[in-house]
Amino acid sequence: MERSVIIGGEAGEGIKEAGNLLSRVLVSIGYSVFTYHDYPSLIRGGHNFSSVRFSNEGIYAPVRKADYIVALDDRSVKRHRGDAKEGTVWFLDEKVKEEVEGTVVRLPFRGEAKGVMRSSAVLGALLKAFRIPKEEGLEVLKDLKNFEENRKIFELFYDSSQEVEEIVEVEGIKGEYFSGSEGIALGAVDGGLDIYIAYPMTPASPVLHYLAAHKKEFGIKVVQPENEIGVINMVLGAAYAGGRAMTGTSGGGFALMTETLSLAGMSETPSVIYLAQRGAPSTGVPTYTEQADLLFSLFAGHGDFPRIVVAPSNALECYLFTREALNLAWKFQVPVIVLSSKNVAESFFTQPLEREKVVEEPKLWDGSGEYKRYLITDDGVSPLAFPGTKGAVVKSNSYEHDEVGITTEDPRQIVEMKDKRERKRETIRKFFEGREDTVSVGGDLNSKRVLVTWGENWGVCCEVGEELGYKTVKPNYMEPFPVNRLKEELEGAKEVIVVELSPAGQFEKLLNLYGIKPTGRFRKYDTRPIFKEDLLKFLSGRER
Amino acid sequence: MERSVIIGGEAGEGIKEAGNLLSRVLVSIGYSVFTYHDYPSLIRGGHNFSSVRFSNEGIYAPVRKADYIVALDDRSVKRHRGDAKEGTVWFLDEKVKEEVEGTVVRLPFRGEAKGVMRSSAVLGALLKAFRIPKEEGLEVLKDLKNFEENRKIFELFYDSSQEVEEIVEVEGIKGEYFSGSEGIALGAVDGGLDIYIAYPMTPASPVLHYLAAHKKEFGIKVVQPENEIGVINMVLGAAYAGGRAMTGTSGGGFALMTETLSLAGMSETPSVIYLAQRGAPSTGVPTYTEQADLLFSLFAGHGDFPRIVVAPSNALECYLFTREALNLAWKFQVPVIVLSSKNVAESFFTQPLEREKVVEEPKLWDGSGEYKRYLITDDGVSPLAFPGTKGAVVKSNSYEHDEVGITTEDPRQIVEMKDKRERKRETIRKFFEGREDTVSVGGDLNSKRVLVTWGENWGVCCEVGEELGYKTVKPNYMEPFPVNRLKEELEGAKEVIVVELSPAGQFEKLLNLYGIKPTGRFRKYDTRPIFKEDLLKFLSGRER
Amino acid sequence: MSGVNLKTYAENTWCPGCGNFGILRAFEMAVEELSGEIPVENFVLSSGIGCHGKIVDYINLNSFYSIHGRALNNLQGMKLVNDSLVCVGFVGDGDIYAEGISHLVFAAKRNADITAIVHDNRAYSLTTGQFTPTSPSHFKGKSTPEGPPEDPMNPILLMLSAGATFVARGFAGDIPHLKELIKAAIKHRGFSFIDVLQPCVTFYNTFPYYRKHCYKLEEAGHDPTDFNAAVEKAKEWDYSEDSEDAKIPIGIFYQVEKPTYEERV
Amino acid sequence: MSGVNLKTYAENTWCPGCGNFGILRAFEMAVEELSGEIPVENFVLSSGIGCHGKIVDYINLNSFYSIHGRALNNLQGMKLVNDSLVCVGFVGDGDIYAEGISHLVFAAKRNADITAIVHDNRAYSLTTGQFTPTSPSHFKGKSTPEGPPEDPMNPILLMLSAGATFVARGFAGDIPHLKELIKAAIKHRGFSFIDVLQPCVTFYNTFPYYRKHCYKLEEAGHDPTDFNAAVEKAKEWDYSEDSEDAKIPIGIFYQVEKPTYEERV
Ligand SMILES: Cc1ncc(C[n+]2csc(CCOP(=O)(O)OP(=O)(O)O)c2C)c(N)n1
Ligand SMILES: Cc1ncc(C[n+]2csc(CCOP(=O)(O)OP(=O)(O)O)c2C)c(N)n1
Ligand code: SF4
Ligand code: SF4
Ligand SMILES: [Mg+2]
Ligand SMILES: [Mg+2]
Repeated sequence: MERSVIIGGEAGEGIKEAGNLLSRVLVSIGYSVFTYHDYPSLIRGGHNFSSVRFSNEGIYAPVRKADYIVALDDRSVKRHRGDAKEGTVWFLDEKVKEEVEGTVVRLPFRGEAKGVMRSSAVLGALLKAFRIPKEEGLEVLKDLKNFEENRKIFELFYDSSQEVEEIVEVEGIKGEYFSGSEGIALGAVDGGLDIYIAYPMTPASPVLHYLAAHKKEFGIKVVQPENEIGVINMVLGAAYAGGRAMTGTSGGGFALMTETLSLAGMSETPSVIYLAQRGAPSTGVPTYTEQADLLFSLFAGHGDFPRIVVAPSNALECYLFTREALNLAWKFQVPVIVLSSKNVAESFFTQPLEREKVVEEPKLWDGSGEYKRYLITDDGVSPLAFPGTKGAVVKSNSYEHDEVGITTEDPRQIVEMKDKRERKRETIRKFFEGREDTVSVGGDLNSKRVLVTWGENWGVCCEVGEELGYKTVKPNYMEPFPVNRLKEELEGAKEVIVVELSPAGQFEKLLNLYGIKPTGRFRKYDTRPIFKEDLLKFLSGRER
Repeated sequence: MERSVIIGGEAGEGIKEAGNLLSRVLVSIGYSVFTYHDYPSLIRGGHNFSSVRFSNEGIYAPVRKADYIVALDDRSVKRHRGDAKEGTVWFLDEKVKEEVEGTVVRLPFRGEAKGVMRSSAVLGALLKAFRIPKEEGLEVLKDLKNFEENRKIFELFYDSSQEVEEIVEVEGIKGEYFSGSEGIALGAVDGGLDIYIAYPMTPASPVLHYLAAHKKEFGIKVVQPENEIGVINMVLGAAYAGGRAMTGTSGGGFALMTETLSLAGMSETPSVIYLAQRGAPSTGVPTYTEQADLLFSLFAGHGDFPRIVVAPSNALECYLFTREALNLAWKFQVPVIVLSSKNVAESFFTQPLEREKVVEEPKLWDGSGEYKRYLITDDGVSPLAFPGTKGAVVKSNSYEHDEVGITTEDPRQIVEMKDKRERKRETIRKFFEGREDTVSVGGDLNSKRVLVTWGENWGVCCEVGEELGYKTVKPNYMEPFPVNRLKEELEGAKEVIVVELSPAGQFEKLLNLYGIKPTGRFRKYDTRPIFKEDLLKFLSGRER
Repeated sequence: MSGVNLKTYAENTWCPGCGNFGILRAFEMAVEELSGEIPVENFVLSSGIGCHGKIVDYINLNSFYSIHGRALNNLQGMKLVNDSLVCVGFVGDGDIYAEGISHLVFAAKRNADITAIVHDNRAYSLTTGQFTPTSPSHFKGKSTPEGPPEDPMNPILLMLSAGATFVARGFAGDIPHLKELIKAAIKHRGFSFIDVLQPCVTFYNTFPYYRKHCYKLEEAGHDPTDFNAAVEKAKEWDYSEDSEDAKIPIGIFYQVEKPTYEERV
Repeated sequence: MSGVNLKTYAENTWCPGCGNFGILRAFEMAVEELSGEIPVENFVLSSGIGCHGKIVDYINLNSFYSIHGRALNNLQGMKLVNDSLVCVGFVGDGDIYAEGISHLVFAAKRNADITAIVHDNRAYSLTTGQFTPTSPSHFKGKSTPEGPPEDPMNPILLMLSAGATFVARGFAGDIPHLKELIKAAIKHRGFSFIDVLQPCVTFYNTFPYYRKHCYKLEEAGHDPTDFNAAVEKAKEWDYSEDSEDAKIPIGIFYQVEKPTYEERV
C-alpha cells in the first residue's frame, strides 16, 4: 500500500508544516514516509509544495504523481495538474477558480485559517479523508506553540471534510521521522560537538537553527560570526584550544573557507565542515538541488594535504556519518567535509535512529619530554596537547614548520613534513581499506546491470533498481575514495550507469580518475530531485 | 661552452641584482642565460643566492653545480661548498673566514660597497674574471638609478680583480633577457589590458610592480584594493563595463577568489586570473616553488561552468599565453586562469620576444532588437553589450537567469541555461581540438621513453631528455585538457614518466582522469626547482 | 519624464507591505526626475543577495546582480573603466555590514564615486530571519533564540569614521524624503552612503516604531558640513534603543567635497 | 619573574633596527611582569602573515601562527571554548586593516575578550613595500610609485566607532610605555586594541618623526572614560599628516567596562 499527497500553496501559509504534520501522524501509525519540500527563494507568496509519500514498506525517494492534491490557490492547481493520476482526489480552497478533473473537495482553507495555521486545516481535511482518528492528529499538534488555536482549526476541518478511503494503522513503527539536517545536528552532538559556528546559508541553515534552538539541552555553544571566513577561522581556533568545533554552509560560503581549509591541512587542525550543495554555480538556484560541488570539495584549498569527505544520502546516514566525521577529524587531525545536498538536508525520512554518544579520545601527548606539536611519527599523526597544559608549548603554524612548529624554509625539513602529511593520507586510506561500509549496495544484488550513484539519488536508485533489476552501488566516502571496494562491486558488470545531478558529470570524472568507465549516464540538472518516474522512464527508454 | 655562476649573500645586498646585471651583459654578447633566484621570506639578512647559467646554446633550466661562486659571507660558503666542482673559482669577501678549496679571489665587497650597490662590485669582479670589456658592463649599468655611484664601484672592482678565463662574444643574439613575470605583464598589455587589479602576494607581485611602474607608458590603470575578494569583484565589474581586467595572486589569494570565480562562470563575465604557485599548503614556503594548486585551479568554485587554464613554462610562453588568455576570456566570456609557479614567475630566461598587440574583437551585440545578455545560441556564446549603450539594458546575474538576465527558478529555463553553458564548454573544446600547439614536444623526438611534465619543469626535462634519450611532452592547456593530442604523442611509448612538483601527484591524477597511466614518476617537493643534476640522477638510477 | 519605463516583467516576490517597495518607488522616482540630466543607459545598479537584492530584477536598467556582500566592488570596477556610468548599489544590512563590511569601509576610505543604498531591515530576511549587525540585542532570530550576544553596530558612525563624504539615513516609509536623499546621493561626487531604515514586515516590523520616532535633520537645523555635529547626531540613536522617547534622525548627516578615487587613480 | 624563558631557538630575521624588536621586548617584559598572575601556559598568541607575524616564532609560548588577516578570529574561537586562556593577537596593518578589517570591526563590536596588538608600520613590508590602509598618500610603494590614490584610514577613530572597549596607541620606540599599555590591554576584560606605531626601517623609517612628535595622553590629562574626548584625540593626528607641528598622542584613548562576548554567548 502506497500513497502520495501533494500540498501546494504560497510561502508563509504553512505548506511545509502541513506536510510534516501529516507525515508525523502517518509515521505514528506505522508508515514509512518520505517527504520532499519544494520552495522557491522568497518569504511570502510564490508557490511552495510538499510531497508526502508513504507506504507500509520503507521508501526513500520522491514521486511526481500524487493520489491526493491539496491546492490552496489557483497557481497550485496549474502547477500540479500534470501530477494528477486518474482518480486523484483534489482538495481545493473554495476560492480556487481553476478547473480540475475527478473528485474534488472544496474547503475554506484560506477563509477560516490564517498563515501557518492553515497547516492544521490541511491536516484536518486529510486525516478525515484517510479516516484516521482525530486523536492521532491532536497528538502531533500538541507540540505546537499555539496548540489551542491549531486544535480548533484542525477540528473544524476534520469535522467538515469528507472521508475518501481508510488508511489503516500498520504494524511496526518504521522509525523516526527526521530530516537530513536534523541527522547532521544530532550526529554532531553525539560525536562530541562543543561549538557550532556558522553563517546562515540555504540549505545548511536548518542545522544552525536546530542547534541554536536546542543548545542548552545539548550543552553546546552556537554562534553566528560576521562571515564565513570569520567562521572557519573561529572553528580552527576552537579546535586548536581543544574544543570540537564544526560549521555548515553551502557552496559559496565553502568557497570562502577554502583558504582556511588549506590552513587546517597545514596546521593539522581537526575541523568539520558541513557542505550542503544547492543549485549552482554562484547564487544559482538557492533553494533547489545539485551535485556539482563534488570535485571542488575534493580539491579545494591550495597545496597537497589529506582530507576526508563523507557523503550521506539520507537522514540516518547524516546522523551516523557526521558523528563519525567528528571522530575522524580528531583521530587524524584533518579537515573532514560532510557533503550533502538540498534534498538530503531538507527532505524528511523515516528511519530507525538509535542515538548514542561516540566520542573517541584522540592521540594525546603523554606529558613526557618536550612537547612537539608536529612530532614526526610513522603514521603521520602527532600527539595533541592544548594550550593551558602545564609544561607544553603548543605551536601551530601555517608556514611549513619543524616538529616544534617553528617556521622552516629548509628543504630537508620541508620534505620531512610533507612526507609526514602524505603518510597520514596513507594511514587514513588504510583505515578505510577493507571496510565493507565504505560502499553501499542495494537494488537487485545479482544483476549485472549496475546503477552507480552518490548522495541524494540513492533512495530512488535503489527503488528503481529493485523494480527494473539493477544493482545499485554508492560510495559513502568520496575521499579516501573506496576504489577497490567499488571495483569489487562493479566486477563483472555488463552495464554501469552513472546517475548524478551535475551537468558536467563530476561524479563520472571522479570515477574516471580511479579508472572506472561507466557505459551510460543519467544526468539531471533542472535542480529538482530525481523523481522515481524520471529514472524509470530513462531506464525503460534504454531497454527498448 | 657553458658556465654557471652562483652569487650568494644576504638579502638586501644586491644578490639578485648582481645576477641580473651579469646575465644582461652575457646576453648582450650573445649568450643564452637562465637565472634562478633563491631567496627566503625576509627582507634583510638570511641567505639569498642567484644562479646564473649561460651557454652559447639555448638553456632553460637551473643546475646545482657552479664554475664560479661569489660568497659575500660565511653562510654563503657553507651553503654552497657542496655546489663547487673541481676547479670552481671562489670570489670571497675579504672578511669571510670559512675555508674553501681551489682558486680563491678575495675582495672587499662589503667594505667598499653598501647594500644593493654590491651588485656592481660583483659585476666588476666577474666581468674582469671573464675578460669581458668594461664597456659591456657600463652599458647595463646605465639603466640604474645611481649610475655614477655604481659605475665607480664597478670600475673599482673591475680594476682590482683578477682574470680567470675568456668568455668571448658569440654570434647571434639569443633573445631578450626577461622573467616570467615580465612576460605575463607584457602579454597582458599586448592582449589589450585596460586595468590590472591586485593585492600583493609572492610570487605574483612582480607583475603588479612591473605594471605599476610602467602604467603610464602602457596606458593602463593599476590598483591595489583592500583584499583579494575585493580585487576579483572589481575585476568582474570592470569587465562587465567593457574593460579588459586581470588580476594576479598566489594560492591563498586565489582561494579567496573562488566564490567569485563561480560568479564569473555564472554571469559569463570575461576575466583573467594569474595564479602563481608557491610552496603550499597554506602560507607554506612562500618564496619557493611547488605545483600543487593544479587540481584546485581546475575545480575551484562551486557548480559546473566552463573555464580555461593555461600553463606557461617560461618567459616567452608567459607572454604568449597571457596575451592569448585575455583574448580567450573575451571570445568565450569565461574565466581564464594563467597558472605558473615561482620558478616560471621569477626566473629569467633568454628568449626571442616579438611584441605585438593582438586584441580580437569579441562577439558584440549588433544593436538590433531587444538586447538579451544571455541569448541562447548554438555555440553557447551570447553577444556582449556594455552599460552605457543606448537601447540596451545589460543585466548580468549570479542567480540562474533567463535570456534577459532576470532570475529564474523554472526548471526548464534552468536546464536551457545550463545546457547553453555546457555547449560553450564544448565550443571551447572544439576550438582547441586539433591545434598542434596545445602540447609541446621536445627532447629525443624518436624515443619510446617519454617524460611527461608541465610548467616550470619543461626546460630541465627537455635538456635531460635530449641527453639521455627521452622524448618530452607537455600540455600547455590544462583545461580544456588536450587529451587526444597528448595521447597521440604518447602512442607507442614503452615508458611514460611523469615529472612534477606535487607530493600527492596532482598532475598524475589529472592524467589518470583522462585515462593516461604513467609507468613511473619523479616527484620533487622540497620547494626547490628540479636542478638538472636531480633529474639526471633519477633517470640514471632507473637505467641501472 | 514619464517616458522612462522602469518596470520589468519579473514577478515581484516581496511580502505585501515590505519596506522594500518604498525604496523601489523612491528610486524609480529619483531616476525619472534625474533622467533629464543622466541618460538612463548610464545607470548601472548592483545588488547583494537577500530580499533587497531582488530590486534589480524589478528595474529595467543595467544591472549586475552580484553575490552576497560584493556589489560595491563590482561597481567600483565599473566606475574605474567607465567614468560616465552612474553606479548605484542596493545592498543589505547582512550583506554589507557583515559579509561585505571590508568593501564598505574601503569604498568610503577611497571616496569611490558610487552610491550605496543599504536596505537596513536589521535582519537576514531571505534566509528566514537571523540577526544582523544592526539587530538590537533583543532581536530573537533563528540562530539566536534569546537575542544576539552582542550590541548592534552604528553604521552611520562607522561611515563617518571611515571617511565617507556623503552620509545619510532614510526611511522606506517616507518615500518623498527618501527620493530626495537618493537624488542627492547620486549627484554627490564621491562615495555616498544611505542607511535606509527598511521595515521587514515578516521578521521585524519596525514600521510603527520608525513612523513615531523618525525626525528630519534638515528640519532640525542640522549643519551637514559639521563633522562633529554629524557624530553627535549619529550617536543620538544607536540601533539598540527601542524606548518610547527615542529620536531617530533621518536625512543627510554629513557631506563634504573631496577628490574621488577615480580622479586620483 | 626572571624564571620565565621566553626565547626560542628560531633565528630572528627582522632587519637590524626594526621597530618589531621594541614590540617583542615590551611584550616579553609584560609577560614576565604578569607571570605571577597569569600562568604562562595560559597565554596563547596568534599572528597574521608579514614581518610582524614572525614574532610568534620568537616567543616560547603557545601560538597559532595564522594566515593573513585571520588571527583575531582564531583567538575568538579559542576563547569561546576555554575562557581561562589569555589571547593576544599580533597583527599587521596590512593584515588587519585591509585583509582582515571585517574581523577587527567585529571583534570590537562583540567585545571579545582578546587583545589585538597592531604592528602598524604603514607598509606591507614582508611583500617588499606596498601601501597599506594607514600609509599616507605620499608613500611611494611598489604598487603605487606616485603614492596611493586614497587617504589613510584612522584606525583609532574606526575602533572607537566600532565599539572597542579599550583603545590605545603605542610606539615601538618607547618600550616601557608600550609594556604598560600591553599589560593594561591584557588585563582589560573585553576587546583591547593597541595600534603600535612600528617604524619599518627598510620601507618607511618613521623613527625620527615619531620620536619627535609623540606625546603621552596620560601626561596631557586625557580622561580615557570620556568617549567624546577620545574622538577628539583620535582626530588630532590622522595618519596622513607629516608636518613639523604634528602632535601624535600615544597611550589609552578610551576604556570602558562592558560584558564580554564570551559571557553573553
Ligand atoms: C557567501 C554567502 N553566504 C551566505 C549566503 C546566504 N544568504 C543569502 S541572502 C542572506 C541574507 C542577506 O541578509 P541581508 O543582506 O540583510 O538581506 P535581506 O534579505 O534582509 O534583504 C544570506 C546570508 C550567501 N548567499 N552567500
Ligand atoms: C590571502 C593572502 N594574501 C596576500 C598574502 C601576501 N602577504 C604576505 S605578508 C603580506 C603583507 C603583510 O603586511 P602587514 O600585515 O602590514 O605586515 P608587515 O610585513 O608590514 O609586518 C601580504 C600581503 C598572503 N599571505 N595571504
Ligand atoms: S521577508 Fe521581510 S524584507 Fe523580505 S520581502 Fe518579506 S517583508 Fe520584505
Ligand atoms: S622590512 Fe621593515 S618591518 Fe620588516 S623586518 Fe625589516 S624593518 Fe622590520
Ligand atoms: Mg537585511
Ligand atoms: Mg605592515
